[in-house]
Amino acid sequence: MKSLVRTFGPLVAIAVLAVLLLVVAPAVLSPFRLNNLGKYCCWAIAAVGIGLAWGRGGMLVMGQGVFFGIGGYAMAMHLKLEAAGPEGIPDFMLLYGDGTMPGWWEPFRSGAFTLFAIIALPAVAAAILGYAIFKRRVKGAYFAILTQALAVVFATLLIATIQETGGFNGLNQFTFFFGYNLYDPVNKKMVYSIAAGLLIGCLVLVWQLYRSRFGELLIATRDAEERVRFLGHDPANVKLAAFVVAAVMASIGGAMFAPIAGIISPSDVDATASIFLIAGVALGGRALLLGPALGALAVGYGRSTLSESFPDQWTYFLGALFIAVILLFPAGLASAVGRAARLVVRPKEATP
Amino acid sequence: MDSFTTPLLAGTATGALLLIAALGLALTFGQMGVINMAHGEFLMAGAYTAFVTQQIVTNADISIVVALPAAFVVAGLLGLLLEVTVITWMYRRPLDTLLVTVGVGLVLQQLAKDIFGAQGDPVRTPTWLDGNIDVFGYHWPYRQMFTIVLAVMALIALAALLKYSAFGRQIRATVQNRDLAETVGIRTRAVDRITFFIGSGLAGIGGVAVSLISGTNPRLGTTYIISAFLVVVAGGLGQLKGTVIAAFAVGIATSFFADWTSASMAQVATFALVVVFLQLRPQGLFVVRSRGLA
Amino acid sequence: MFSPPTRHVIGTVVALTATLSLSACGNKDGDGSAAESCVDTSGDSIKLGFLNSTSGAMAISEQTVRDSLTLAAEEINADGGILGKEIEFVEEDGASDPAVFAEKIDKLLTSDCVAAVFGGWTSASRKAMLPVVEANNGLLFYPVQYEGLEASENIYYTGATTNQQIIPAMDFLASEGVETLFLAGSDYVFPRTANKIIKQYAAELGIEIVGEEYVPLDDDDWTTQVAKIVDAEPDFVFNTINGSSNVGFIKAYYEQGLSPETSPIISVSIAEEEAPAMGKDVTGQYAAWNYFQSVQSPANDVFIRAFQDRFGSDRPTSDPMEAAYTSLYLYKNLVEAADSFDVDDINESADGVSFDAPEGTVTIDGDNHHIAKTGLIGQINADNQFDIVWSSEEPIEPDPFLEGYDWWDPTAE
Amino acid sequence: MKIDHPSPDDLGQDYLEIRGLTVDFDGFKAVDGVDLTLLQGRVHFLIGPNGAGKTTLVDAATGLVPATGLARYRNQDLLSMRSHKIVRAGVGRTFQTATVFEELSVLQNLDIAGGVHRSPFALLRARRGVPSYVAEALETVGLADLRDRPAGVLAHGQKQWLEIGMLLVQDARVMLLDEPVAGMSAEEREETGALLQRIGEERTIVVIEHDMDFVREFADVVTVMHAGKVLMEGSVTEIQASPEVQEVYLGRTVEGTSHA
Amino acid sequence: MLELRGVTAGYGRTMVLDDVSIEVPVGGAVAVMGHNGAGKTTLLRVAVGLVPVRTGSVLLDGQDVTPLRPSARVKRGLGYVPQGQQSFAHMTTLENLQLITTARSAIDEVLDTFPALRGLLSRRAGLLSGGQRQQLAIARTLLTRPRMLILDEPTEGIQPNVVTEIEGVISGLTDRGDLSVLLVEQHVGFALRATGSYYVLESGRVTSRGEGGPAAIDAVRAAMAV
Repeated sequence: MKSLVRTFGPLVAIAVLAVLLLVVAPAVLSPFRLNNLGKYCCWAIAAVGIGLAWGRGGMLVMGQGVFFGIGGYAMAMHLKLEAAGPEGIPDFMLLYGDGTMPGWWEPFRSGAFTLFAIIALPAVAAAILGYAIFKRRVKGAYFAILTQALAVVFATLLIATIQETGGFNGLNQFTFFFGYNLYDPVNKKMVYSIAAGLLIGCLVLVWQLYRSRFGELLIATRDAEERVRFLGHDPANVKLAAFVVAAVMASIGGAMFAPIAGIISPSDVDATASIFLIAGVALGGRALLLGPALGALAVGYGRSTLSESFPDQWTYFLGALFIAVILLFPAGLASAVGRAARLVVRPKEATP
Repeated sequence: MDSFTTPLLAGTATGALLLIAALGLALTFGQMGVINMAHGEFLMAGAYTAFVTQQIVTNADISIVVALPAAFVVAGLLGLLLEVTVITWMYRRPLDTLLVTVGVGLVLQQLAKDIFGAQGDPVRTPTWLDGNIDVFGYHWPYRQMFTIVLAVMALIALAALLKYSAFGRQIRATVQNRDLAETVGIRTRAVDRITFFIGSGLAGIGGVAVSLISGTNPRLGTTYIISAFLVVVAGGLGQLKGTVIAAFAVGIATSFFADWTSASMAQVATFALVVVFLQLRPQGLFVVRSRGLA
Repeated sequence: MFSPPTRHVIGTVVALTATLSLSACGNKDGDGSAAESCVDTSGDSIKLGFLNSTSGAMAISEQTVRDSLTLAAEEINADGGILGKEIEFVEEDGASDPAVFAEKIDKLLTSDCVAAVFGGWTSASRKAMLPVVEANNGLLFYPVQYEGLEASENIYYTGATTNQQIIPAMDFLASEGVETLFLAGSDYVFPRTANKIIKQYAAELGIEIVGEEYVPLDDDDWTTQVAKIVDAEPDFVFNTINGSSNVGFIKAYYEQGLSPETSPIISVSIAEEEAPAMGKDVTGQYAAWNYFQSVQSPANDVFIRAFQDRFGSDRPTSDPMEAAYTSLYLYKNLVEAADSFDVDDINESADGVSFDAPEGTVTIDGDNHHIAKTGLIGQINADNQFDIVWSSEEPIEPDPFLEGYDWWDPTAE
Repeated sequence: MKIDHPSPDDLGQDYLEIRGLTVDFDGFKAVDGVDLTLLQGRVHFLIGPNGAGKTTLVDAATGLVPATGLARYRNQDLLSMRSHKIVRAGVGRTFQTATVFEELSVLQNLDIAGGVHRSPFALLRARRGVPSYVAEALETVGLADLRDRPAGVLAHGQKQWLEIGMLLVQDARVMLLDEPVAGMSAEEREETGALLQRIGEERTIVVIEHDMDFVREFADVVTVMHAGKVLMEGSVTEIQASPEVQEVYLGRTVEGTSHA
Repeated sequence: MLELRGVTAGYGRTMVLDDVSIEVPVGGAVAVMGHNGAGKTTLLRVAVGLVPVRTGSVLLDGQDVTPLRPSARVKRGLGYVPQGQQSFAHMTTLENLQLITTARSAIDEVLDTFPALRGLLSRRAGLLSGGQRQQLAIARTLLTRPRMLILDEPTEGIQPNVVTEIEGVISGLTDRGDLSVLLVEQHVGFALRATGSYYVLESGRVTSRGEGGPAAIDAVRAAMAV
């Protein structure tokens, strides 16, 4: 019985979250708040991936904004072309460019290709980068710094390519989402539901990953990489797999962010945005199943509400959150709560 | 303009600036294993010290000379405070020091904004730095030469401290074998603190140099921190030699890339260069000890 | 792959998720008509939204705009409000992040139900707000000069478009007999677009562009780029650099021996607030705006006095501040002309609505929602004020798409 | 003094062959031209003073440090292979300090070592039941009762057994064990020795060890290393009789205690 | 001089020492023996302060030094020569000594004890042989002018000819009378010759103790064979 709870307890928790996000929230929240919740869900999807890479795999990915951006921009390019109509080209290329569209935009007219690209592009990018990094056994702080530098460079590149990516302004003014008018409140709710559903889907996926042998291997690699080598596994491959999955999740989050926020711009994907994603994961508990997602939702909510109430103090909150959580609860608030609860409920039992 | 001289000289100055920032990191990261993302904000603190000094010592010719030691002390004390209150609890968690100091950096930036305003404050260039010398058509500003001199002096001072002073021996001993150092009577905790003070103080000096380029603003540190870390990573830990070469290489490469393409693309190209370089030499230019970091 | 109980539980969760997701199925045939306005005009006050960045990189600039908006609202309230209703303003922070601007304007329009929103600074923030304000058929008043090429039924632009700032600046340069020009800008949309216009107009005017350099927004080191200016020896430098990067540019410029005597700078982002913050004496350099604190007009005297009484005598006034101040008064006049807070009613009667602004009388163009403004060139004096050295003969009609300029080819590179 | 090397090929036996193996650390030869033939079915002991190059030899044969010379197992050149490939070729090792995955249970530790039996895709599945080879290893190393305990709470000796169990699960035909009984009680040593003899019947077992009592009791063949070189090879009796070995290694223990 | 009272200590979840008490009298020399992993080194590290005690206390000169860091204990007269000929490998021999004092006379004095080091002053310690490094380690510790000297396997892994020399120095030190010595040594015969009493450690507990001297060899062998 206990092992059943251990196995399926998390799944029940995911189901509860699913009901909350998909049934309760649409019923009680205003369209504006629901749309915001949709954005938090997008960050949460990316956060689930960070939990996998960092919490379970020990890779502090400080540049997830890059993959968030790849998905976001891929989706935004499609929406932009959809808004421009068949044969049309995005307005900003007419305004800021010479009125021609770079060839690599063309495939994004196809919805199917776009969906494919949202998965494939980050996977390929992460695989190449990860291969280069992990095979050379670059890890720890070096890895973190390199990924953060990557986010800086990515944003710089976007800002500098005005005619191709809209530069600092990013891409916005989308009207349709795969044929659905984005201004229609019913459709907005649908887009929200897709984002929330994808979040649940990602959670189920990592749940399965965590209980699989791969999940055990990932923890093993995190804790004793050399030892894993002497089990006949190349730890680089284990880490690479987690890194790629995390990248794809970030990309999915970004892809849904574009239609929900109505915009994707360099400031949504730069180093600061990447750190913001990390904050949620750290707060919620990096190694837990639901920790990163709940943390990201909380930080997203905090960013909206705190900046409404204390516009100037938001940065202090974010900074203090990092300091307090990492210093006092390195395993995240959720684990601290969980530990306290266990102490209260069954004080004598050893933690498994 | 000579398309060789200008990027070379300007890049050398950029490299010098990176070197000052990276020297401090080489101490705190390379020697102590602390990844201090707030190092950039210590740079910022140095720049603001230059500004405040000018408010007090209004003669810009003198104030910059006063600002250098003042900035060293201010940034150093900030570093010391950080070490005593936060870092000291996390020596075994290098990745967590990274995240905590990200938070510290955010707080310091906002503090600067609240104290000095989000607008940059001006720092006047002393008259003795106002001017340039014509080198093959490049009007090489005295200010850039000053930066280079400053970096070289900081380097020499640091190298001499480490090599010849009793305290330098204690730092080196602590880095090489902390337990052994403790058991020959070195108070390694005190050594840690003073090392952190010096490393952070160097950032303050870098801040004064930066203030001569761009005045002050709260985001000033973020501009340099990543490049400085890349320099330390590419240089390899434990030896100043690698940091020096990497700093100038990155600075000069960025300048040449900027000359050939654009400043934005230069950032991209330099990053690509560092990644490729780490592919070839994952340990950086010089390695003294194995990578102790997680 | 899964044992029966596992498969069962996973299946349940997946099915549940899928069902719930689909239950919120979309409406493909929807006309996308805007949501019904929720603005409440029944009470004796009217809600307006002020949306500026009070945090992030743009905070300093946008805070000045917030201050003048506050001043205008207080003045209008003291004077009996709009249509007798007191202004109640809701403040939000855009956090210098376009996505936050989009979120906050959505909140202001749909949750707070404000009648109009005032704010935005960067083009990115305006572009981000545009679809939201259009979708909700709201109103946005945007107070900053920008790169043009835009017009929306739901936005009123009270800053300059390009033909009111860039083109007058070029006319001024031509009148000075400038033959060679160097372009220096931040690497983002406004400078790129402005320079595209400048290059085409320069060709028309017979001015040679001898160089064009960009540096990323937060980058301060201009040494290498300035070296190219030294080398090109231009008659003038056209500066479209944004924000703190100006400091680095100005310092490098003087360091390498350039001066107003050799290659003066004409800027479009350095105003009274920025001039003293360069760390260099910038006396003799130029700027193109539609308002300077030194403008001589009764309305300006009133504005400056009121502003300095409210916020401190050391505070200068500048073009974006004046444009923001003007925007709230223009809104008042718009509402009163329409005798309604309804957006459609306001748009209906917008053409020709004017206000006796500090910069002079400004009039709304009902077609493109911009206002006619006088182009001014100021030269910085020792007090960091601008001596007006050139002025367009009369207010320039806004032409955001430059349709009235036959040299303009938007598709040319 | 040499013992006869039967030609392994003639015997049809499994063996690990090392020829002229040299590890050079910046001019310092930690291992200097070592020749060894390690036959299946025997428990080999590698002894010698600290710094003699024993661990380095094992490191070289398992891809941890670069080396020159030859280390051949089943016609594969181990020196040119990466660590995880060497493991997959059937050569496994343990470390001086037992490194088990402390957060995972005993069962999970053993199961994870069975990765060599699985395709990458199979990794995505959760473990169902206990694979036979894991159950077998649990029994062999005597940790069946503790299978659900986190490995972190095991006693020191138990961790070493777990490590040996992991080698069994990954089906290592050659086991290189670095001081497996260090820190064990006398009783545990006995059990470990018996375990090694049991599993050694169809495997090649190489043990680095200091404890001469243990060596005496369980060694089939002993190789003495000194300063990176093989000083001599032979039975326990033979090496104990060697004045050369006594000089560098045993000499001091003979007069004092059995403990080296 | 040095006393450990009921010390329990370990690393992480592993307990290494279980209620260990030992005492080194003023001017006395004590040997600790036991198998690898029995906890000898941990015992010394507890005495020096590198490993914190879980329970129990460490007394130096009758004063409780349990909360003090190693460097503070060194200042109070504790000298420690750790296992494995440790030195600061990237520093020269002279720099290694100068860490303690730059006084020429003091350095000369220890160089007289270890004349072999005299010619190696400017060589990096990492390039010294094991025996030379061990001499350096002992010399460095003597420079701190300890009244209580702790030596962890000082002759382990050192070529035989140097061992004799080091044993000679240690015997000289233990005979001095003003210096107390705690010695862990695998070489039981030498250990018992050099010290006045011994402890045998087995699995983190003291299983046997007694008077030293060559006559004790059989007793120790018996104790360790258990």
